[in-house]
Amino acid sequence: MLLIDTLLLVLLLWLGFKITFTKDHFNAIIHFIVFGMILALAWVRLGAFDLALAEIALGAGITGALLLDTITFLKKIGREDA
Amino acid sequence: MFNNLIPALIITPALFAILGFLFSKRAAFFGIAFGLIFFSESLLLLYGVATKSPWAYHFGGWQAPLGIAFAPLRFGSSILGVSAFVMLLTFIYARFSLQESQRALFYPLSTFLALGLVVVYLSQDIFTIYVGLEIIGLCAVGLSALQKSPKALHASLVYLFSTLVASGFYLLGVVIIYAKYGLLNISALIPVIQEELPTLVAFGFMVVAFLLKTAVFPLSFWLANAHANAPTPVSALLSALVIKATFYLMYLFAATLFIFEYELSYFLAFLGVGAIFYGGIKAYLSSDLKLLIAYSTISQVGYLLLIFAFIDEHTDPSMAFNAMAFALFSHTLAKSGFFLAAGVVVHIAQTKEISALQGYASITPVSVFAIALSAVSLIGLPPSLGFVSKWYYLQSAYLSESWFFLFAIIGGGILSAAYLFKLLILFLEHPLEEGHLLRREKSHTTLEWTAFTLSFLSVFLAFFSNSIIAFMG
Amino acid sequence: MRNKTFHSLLYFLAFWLFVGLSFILTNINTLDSSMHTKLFEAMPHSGVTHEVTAVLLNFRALDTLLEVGVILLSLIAIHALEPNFRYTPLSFENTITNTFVAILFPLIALYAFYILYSGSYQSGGAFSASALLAGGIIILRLVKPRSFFVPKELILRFLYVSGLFYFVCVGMISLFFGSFLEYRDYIASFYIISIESVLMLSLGAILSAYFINAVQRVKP
Amino acid sequence: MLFIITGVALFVLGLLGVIVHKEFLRKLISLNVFTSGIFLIFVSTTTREDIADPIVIALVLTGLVVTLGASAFAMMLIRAYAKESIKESDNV
Repeated sequence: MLLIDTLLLVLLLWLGFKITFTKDHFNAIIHFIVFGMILALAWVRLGAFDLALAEIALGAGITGALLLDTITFLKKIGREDA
Repeated sequence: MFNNLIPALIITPALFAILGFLFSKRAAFFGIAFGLIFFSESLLLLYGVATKSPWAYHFGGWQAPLGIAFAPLRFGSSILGVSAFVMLLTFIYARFSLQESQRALFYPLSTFLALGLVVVYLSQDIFTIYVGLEIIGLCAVGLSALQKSPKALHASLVYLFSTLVASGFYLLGVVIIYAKYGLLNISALIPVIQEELPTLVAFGFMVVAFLLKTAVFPLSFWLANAHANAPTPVSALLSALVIKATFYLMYLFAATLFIFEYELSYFLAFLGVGAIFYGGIKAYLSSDLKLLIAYSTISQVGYLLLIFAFIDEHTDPSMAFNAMAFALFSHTLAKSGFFLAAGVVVHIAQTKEISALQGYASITPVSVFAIALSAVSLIGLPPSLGFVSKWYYLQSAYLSESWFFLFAIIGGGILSAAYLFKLLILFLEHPLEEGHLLRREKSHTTLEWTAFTLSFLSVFLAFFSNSIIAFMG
Repeated sequence: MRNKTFHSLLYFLAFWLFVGLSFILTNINTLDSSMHTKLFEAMPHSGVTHEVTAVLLNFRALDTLLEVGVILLSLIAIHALEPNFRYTPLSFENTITNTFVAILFPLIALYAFYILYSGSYQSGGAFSASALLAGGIIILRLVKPRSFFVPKELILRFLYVSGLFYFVCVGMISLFFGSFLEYRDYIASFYIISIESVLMLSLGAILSAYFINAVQRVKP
Repeated sequence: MLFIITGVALFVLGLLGVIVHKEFLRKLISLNVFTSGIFLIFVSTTTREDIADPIVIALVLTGLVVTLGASAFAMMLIRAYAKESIKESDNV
């Protein structure tokens, strides 16, 4: 169990680093979506199944879709730096 | 009967926001109707607070540690009453000053703002306060984004991120307190809370959150642009009501929950002094009328924070409390009146440049008179609410022999006199000719008189200062 | 250059914030939570058997009401931005995805209802269900953007506000019998299920409107 | 305990991201990491014997939904800002 926890948390931290320090915006968004899913697994490990469901659906799903749509829009009008 | 006032104060904003959003063509009607009902409800609440012994309302009938309790305190409900009054007048003003498309969303958003204010001023539950803060923050940013220039939108984005980070800090404070004590209710926390490292860290995070949201000097970078670029009634709401809510929370937590460290409280007071001078100098240097008013807000927030210099047991705390309360009321009324009157001048002149506003006293005498009355209260000349506040501050500074703060208060007054008189002299000299009168519209009379009412009250209420002090206990 | 020193100072501060905060938080010794014991005492009167749902919709229902308010409020604030950003939206339209969605969407909707009703005895509830529903609508919108059916603006607005409106109405009805949002035992499970159903529909509409409004906005 | 440290790390990383990045979209993503860190701290500091506190779960659920509303609004504000600044640079 400790092994799974450690793996999960190291993965979370690595994703957090990637999200913060990567140069490419699109890359950051993809990492953020994966981050949401791994976080949902962490909620499962903590026994918070409601949160896992909500995190997958709201955090990764809707926020991720909105972020992708926003970056598409910004790329289309050429204002990625906004 | 008074017991059901608290759910009524929640129901009314929620219902009217829904109505205003649904029937957007009649948004102004629902907004003004809401303003009237809300104001009368908050007056009833004030009456109830004054006549009844303190009571708590338990939502869902679940007692405090588990359920959510609201308790009207004297100070909180009186700020709520003043806020409701300012809101009513601003709603009337907005009916005549905003375009129809802006009105359709101004009223639902500011009605939600009223909901957030009710939660913050009455709630006893620190997590509910978090949700209330989020409501207030989102409403404020949404309102300031009603003006769609790149500058205004950029300012609202900076504002949004500041307020969201501040909410996160506040939430972290709540998290640490819950992890330590397993409680969320303020009155349940008071007996168990102890001076320990985690608690102090939690308080630190909360204080930073409040400082950021109240725009106290080093963290006030977001305020000036956001307030100056918003539509006029929005600026009035933002600077009169929104920042007061978080200041009230800071005072409430300091007075009830926080275990007080004198060093920390002096630190806050020094920040206040910094704010007074930074805001004053920036206001003096700015060439944009609305920016000047916004910087003057930063400066006036400093006076609110001065209370933390006099909160220890060496001085009479009630005197400093009166000073702070009057500073708050005077700023709420004077600043909203100032913004609304300046809005009329800017609308007629079609420019915000101060140098272009020479001689406008002959065209909008009532607005300029309103600005002058506001200036009297902001500088602290007698007889005005601002004077009462400064008088109490000076007394407590003198009695506790803290000469630094004494000079800071006097110097701040001189500084605000400098920039406000500069403005007033400009308005009064070289009267413009009659030709400019053509730009006046019929609706401007209503606008002017709503602004005048607010500014006038900020001076006139000083004659009732004794009864206000008696009410606050 | 100044920027660089600022950044290194920032990283330095962040590191010590991390160290200090983790030290404090890992050494926290909790007092017994009286909220926790009160919760289990009150559970039999809550009308549901799942504790989280009981807290959300009965013990601390006001928080949930305000939170629904926040969701509606952010939709209104989005309207204030006049979001008709006209551009070719993301779409993945082809025969395979079309067929896939024709099967998938009813399943998603069905699953959302299952999640909703299972919320009273296990994990689940209105928020997850509404997010699922909204996800379904968003997928539908991504795959079939042209055949996408949008009702009239006024009807949509009724749908958006229905969640908060119903919640407030329940509160007002309960005022006649006790406090705001007071319901116990038998009647509670009825109220909770009905509030959750209305919330699911209206929140689902709002969440998908976040996505769809940005692309196509129907004039009233 | 490991979860707490991860939560704090995410909190600090997100805060750094919000301050360092100039682009508002990146600020927003970092803000979401920041709040996720706070929620992770919230749940993990109150978990006893592998059972999470139901009150905390309810509160965090509320927080999640509030954050979603705020970030949806933030994204639309970013789009509006990008659109308006393009318009202005076209006019100049």
